[in-house]
Amino acid sequence: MVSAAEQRMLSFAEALHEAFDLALAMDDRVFIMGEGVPDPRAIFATTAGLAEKYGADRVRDMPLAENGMTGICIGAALMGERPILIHQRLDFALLSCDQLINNGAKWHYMFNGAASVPLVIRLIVGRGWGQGPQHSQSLHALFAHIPGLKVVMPATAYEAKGMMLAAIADNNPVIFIEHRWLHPLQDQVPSAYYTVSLEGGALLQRGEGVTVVAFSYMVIEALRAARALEEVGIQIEVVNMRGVSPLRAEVVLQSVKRTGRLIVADIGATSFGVAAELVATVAEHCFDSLLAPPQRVANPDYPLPTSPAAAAGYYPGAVDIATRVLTLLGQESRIEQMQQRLQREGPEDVPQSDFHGPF
Amino acid sequence: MVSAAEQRMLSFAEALHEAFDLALAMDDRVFIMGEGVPDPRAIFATTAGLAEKYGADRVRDMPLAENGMTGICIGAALMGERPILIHQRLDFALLSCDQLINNGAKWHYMFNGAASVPLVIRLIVGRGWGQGPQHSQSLHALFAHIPGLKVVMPATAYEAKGMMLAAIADNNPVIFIEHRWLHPLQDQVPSAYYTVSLEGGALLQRGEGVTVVAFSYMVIEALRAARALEEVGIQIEVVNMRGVSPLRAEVVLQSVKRTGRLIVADIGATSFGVAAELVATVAEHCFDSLLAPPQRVANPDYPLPTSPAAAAGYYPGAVDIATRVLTLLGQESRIEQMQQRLQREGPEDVPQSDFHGPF
Amino acid sequence: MIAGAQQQALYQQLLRIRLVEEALADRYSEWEMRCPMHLSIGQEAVAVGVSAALGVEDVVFGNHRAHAHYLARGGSLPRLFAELYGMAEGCCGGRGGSMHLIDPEVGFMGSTPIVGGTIPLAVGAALAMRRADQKRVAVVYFGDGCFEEGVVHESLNYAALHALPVIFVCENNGYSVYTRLQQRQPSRPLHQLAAAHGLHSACGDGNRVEEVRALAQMAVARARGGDGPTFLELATYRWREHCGPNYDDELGYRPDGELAQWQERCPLSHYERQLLEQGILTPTEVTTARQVIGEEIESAFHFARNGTPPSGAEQGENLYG
Amino acid sequence: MIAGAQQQALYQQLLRIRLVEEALADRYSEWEMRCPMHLSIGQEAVAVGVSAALGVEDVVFGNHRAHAHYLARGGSLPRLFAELYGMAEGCCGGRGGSMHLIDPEVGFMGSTPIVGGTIPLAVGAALAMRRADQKRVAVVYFGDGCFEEGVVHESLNYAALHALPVIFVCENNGYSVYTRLQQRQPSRPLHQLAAAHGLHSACGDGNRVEEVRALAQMAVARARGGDGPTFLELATYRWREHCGPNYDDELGYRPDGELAQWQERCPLSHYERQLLEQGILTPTEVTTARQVIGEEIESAFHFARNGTPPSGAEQGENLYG
Ligand SMILES: Cc1ncc(C[n+]2csc(CCOP(=O)(O)OP(=O)(O)O)c2C)c(N)n1
Ligand SMILES: Cc1ncc(C[n+]2csc(CCOP(=O)(O)OP(=O)(O)O)c2C)c(N)n1
Ligand SMILES: [Mg+2]
Ligand SMILES: [Mg+2]
Repeated sequence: MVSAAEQRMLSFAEALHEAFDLALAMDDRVFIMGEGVPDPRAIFATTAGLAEKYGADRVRDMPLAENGMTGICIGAALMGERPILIHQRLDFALLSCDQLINNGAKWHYMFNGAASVPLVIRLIVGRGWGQGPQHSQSLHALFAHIPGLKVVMPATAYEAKGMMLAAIADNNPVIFIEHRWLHPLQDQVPSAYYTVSLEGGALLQRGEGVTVVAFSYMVIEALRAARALEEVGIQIEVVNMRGVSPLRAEVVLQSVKRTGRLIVADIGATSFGVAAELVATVAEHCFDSLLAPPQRVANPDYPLPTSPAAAAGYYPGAVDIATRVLTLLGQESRIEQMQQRLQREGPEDVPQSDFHGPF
Repeated sequence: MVSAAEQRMLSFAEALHEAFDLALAMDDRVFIMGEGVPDPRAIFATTAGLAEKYGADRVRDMPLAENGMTGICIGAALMGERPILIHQRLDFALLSCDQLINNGAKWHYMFNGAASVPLVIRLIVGRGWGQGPQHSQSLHALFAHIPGLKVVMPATAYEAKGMMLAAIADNNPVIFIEHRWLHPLQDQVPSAYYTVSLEGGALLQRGEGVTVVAFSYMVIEALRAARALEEVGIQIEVVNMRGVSPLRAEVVLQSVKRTGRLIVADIGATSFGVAAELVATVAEHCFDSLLAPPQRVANPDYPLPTSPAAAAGYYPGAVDIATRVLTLLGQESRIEQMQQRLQREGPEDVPQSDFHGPF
Repeated sequence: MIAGAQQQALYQQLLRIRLVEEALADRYSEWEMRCPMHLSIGQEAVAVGVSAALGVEDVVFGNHRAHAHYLARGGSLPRLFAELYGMAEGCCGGRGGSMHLIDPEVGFMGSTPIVGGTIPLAVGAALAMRRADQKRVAVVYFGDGCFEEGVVHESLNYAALHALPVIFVCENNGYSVYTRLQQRQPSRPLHQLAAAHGLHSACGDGNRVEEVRALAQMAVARARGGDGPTFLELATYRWREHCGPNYDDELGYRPDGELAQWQERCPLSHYERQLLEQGILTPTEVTTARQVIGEEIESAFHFARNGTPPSGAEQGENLYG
Repeated sequence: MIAGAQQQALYQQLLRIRLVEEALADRYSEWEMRCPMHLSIGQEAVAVGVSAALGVEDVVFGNHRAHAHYLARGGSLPRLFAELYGMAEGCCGGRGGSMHLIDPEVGFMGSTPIVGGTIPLAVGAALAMRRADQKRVAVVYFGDGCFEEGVVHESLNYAALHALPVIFVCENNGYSVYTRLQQRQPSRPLHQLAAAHGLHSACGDGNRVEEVRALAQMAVARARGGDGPTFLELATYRWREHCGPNYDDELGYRPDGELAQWQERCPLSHYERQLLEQGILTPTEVTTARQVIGEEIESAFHFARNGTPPSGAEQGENLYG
């Protein structure tokens, strides 16, 4: 345990920065690579100053060549390096599915353990300020389906640092997915080295009647919903499903066994998404405990339109979660009041009102 | 309706060939492209003789460049052509995820309907004869999760022809997935032009107590299980889920409302796969009808090892389905007898015993 | 030889695109155009020169920095602005924003921000033309960054293999975001790499609109004549930040004085001076042109800002065609 | 200059790989090696010549046609055969088969069948060597088909940009499966395309083992000396079918007589003749060599066929490392 004195508030982005700084200092085999890593914006400041501190060899820019660079990182990893490869948008990583899935995910397995691929791939999910159809995709379900990849989606600054350090220490390719709206959010973060498990979820609060399992930014929305519900006397259970794949659902199963009701809140498209796996796993394993149909709260099955007006209503949030909770609990009469309580102020397309893109 | 006189037995591969022949004859805008399309093996004979008949311009070989060629087909489609692009293994299409997902799936949507992409992508799923980790992946779940793509998996020769013709006539990118072991299987196939809907499933047989929903080659296994069960007096319902995405699950929901029990049999890896979506959809919509936990019968969550000995037991089949059925029905005592009845003869790694690869 | 009327038209185009983008930059900080926006200020001559060589039957694809590609091709200005303001009247009904433009009526087939993403599309369009035995040409614009993406090479290979009527227009502005070309590619000429792929290939000054037009005319003639694809590398420079309305030289990623040097080589003022000196343009005509364009811009802003915000509820439509 | 002992070693390697693959072809139709198999018969001189230039510290990646790459590098023959027979003693414990070979003890880092898939891996290995300031070299073998895959160009670009110690060995056998090079790529030399990427580049006769070795020595010297990557295009020919044990000339995809011509240029018999003429090899030595290798092969078959079939139940293991 870390003493209170050591704890400071850091943003998710700052926590990542600290993780990189620690990892680079501790282990020469670690290097960071990505388009813009050493540039003035430094991947939303998460790599700021590191090139100056550790040199261009360890904190590297790269050409626009997502598949090739993924393969190059895999090759370096096979030689014992521990690369961290960054894409400023998850969408760009679609170019690298071949290397990720055919090579990275399988190398250790298909060569019967003769070699391994300690590689972290950071993917940032865009949202807001007109990110539109090609800069906002949250396709963690694709990676989660691939045996041999680990997929994690931390929701807090504490987890960001601890899971990044765990991912760097892990001997497998880890897909590390960051919702961009998490970057400014603050949390207590110890300054020392620590890790957070890459597997399984964390029970954030105990309660009754409903379990909300949330992924990534939806954890924030789930907690907003939970707080608002608490104010009207309803205490739900909330699970932060930070370790996506391989799926370790014990904490969810135990929770649903207590509450009997399940809502899964995801940041991706609904159909064939990770929420389906959670619902299926619960249906299989908690069948006798379930008191009501499980629910999914996730994006609609179409791309994000760019226009803020058109995008209004695209992303579900605390309101939708709370509405589902009240419906499940048969308290429909309180929905309207709850929706008013949870109304967000300011424009919908930015994480905070002083945010102005431009990208 | 087609008269009986017009019906002949054709294999799945022959039915596809006939579909191409018809489509090429009917519509100048149709062309076929793929590595090996006009070569002596002609994509497992599905394109045999077509280059000779329609010319190298319409029945085209191509360089090894999956992403580029996908983009080129999309570009041609935007000009009104109707390309059919073939990959001899689904695994190769991972190179083209960018063009498929970022462009093909979204073009019509993001340009608000100003243009469309009538494109068919044929992906063949390998199995057996040591296909191993990079030549056997059945990753339809990846494509099913992408709004804007249609994903279909015909299971019979009749469907192969009818769904291929429907896919060619469709104005959207259609991912047409063929399990290689279906290729030799025969069915009655009308010689005329006809289409089979790209959406939804087909109820293959009515029954009681259990609904088995199967994808692609698992339809064959499900029917084998169903016949064996029938012989011992158990009549199950079987749904062929040939239209995967967008999901139209009505036939499944209706069936489960009758039977109360669900088994989903898929040809891909279990976790985060399409079976999860089916289970989740049923759990959401048939909650009150479900009498037992829904079940998934699918591949384990690791790559296919090449060695036939190592691969033994990798693929679930009729035995596993029947075992689940009997378990669900509380007839565990009959499982052993059923397993004997369903034992396959000959080597497990080939569709029929005279099959000898070499690829 | 180029006629005076054509020169005036080229000038008009350069001026119009410059004024449009300057107006966009000015208004961006009202935060009403809520989408990433990559301006072409300083690079206008490429799109203007290339477009001048095309016929109505030809088709064009752009990339993330596509306002100039779209406008030079004749894309609707009001619909562009409406798109930037996220209105239903936008060229994508608001679904695209600055990074996704389309105007099929003038053969502008679409622009998208995945680097390299539209290059094979143009090759595919050219394949369709070839199959239909048409004398049309497909054009695609892209940046120097594209050369790093494998899909570009796949596209060049296929275009050369089948001698397709496609023109690859590389706007080499020396940067990909903040990263200099030398940090991303070895020192060797871009256009020679295209030539090694078997393409006819040329390079030129992307800030000289007549030079660009001449190169493009050569490429178009080759394509229409069945001589296959051409690759054009055009040197130019982005004046403002990679994405957004401002200058960003204070960030220090570009050498001191580099921007100033390129601004001296401004494609617009250079050409203006030239035409004034040659007497093809008079100072009054310049003033009038600025005024007319200014009014057009104001009216487009008016159209856009008074557009209809699309309804979120309708956004599930048109997913499938 | 090359010493007689070295020539004998080269010959031994050529002969061994030829005899191994002929034995595999003979036994394939017993249907006990149940996996796709791409033989290198006719192409042996490339792997033998390149391997002769490498040191123990260097690393090698192969592609789908990798028996020769693996054996020339010193990979274990019994473990290769056991792998083909799908046994637990195989170099991948049976998980890989012919298309996935590995022997890290001799620096053979892996071969896989996705065309182009291992090329960036070798570049990454070279990057690791460079970062560690080692004088090691990474080698990757690939076919003429690779040039069509974008990832190859991405890899060449990066290797040239950072002057990495990697050698790209292209076995140009003129075919990708049944498709001739001319149907897939425009007519221009492969190695010149690599040169245009900024790589040092050379081509040579892939059927002449000493020529290959000399080119590889040059490339290795450059890499170790910090002069960066080299691209070698080596012309050669696949005798048998693309995949499988047979001749397939009856399919008619290759011009009449082409195979015969290349068989006359057989890398093995040519070299045998040369060494016999030069007196470096005696007929008795040839006979002995064949006999010794034959015994080695038989013993490897024995090892493989009496291996332990891996248990399906254990195949969930080792997914994560
Ligand atoms: C595949 C992909 N990778 C990265 C990006 C992020 N990105 C957007 S524009 C850009 C720079 C491209 O440079 P260049 O092609 O030279 O065009 P320029 O911006 O200079 O006009 C980058 C890296 C992207 N959009 N797509
Ligand atoms: C990405 C990908 N596309 C297609 C294939 C199918 N395939 C296997 S080997 C091969 C031919 C490759 O030709 P070349 O690179 O010249 O090697 P060669 O077989 O001639 O040695 C092809 C097309 C594949 N394995 N991977
Ligand atoms: Mg640039
Ligand atoms: Mg070849």
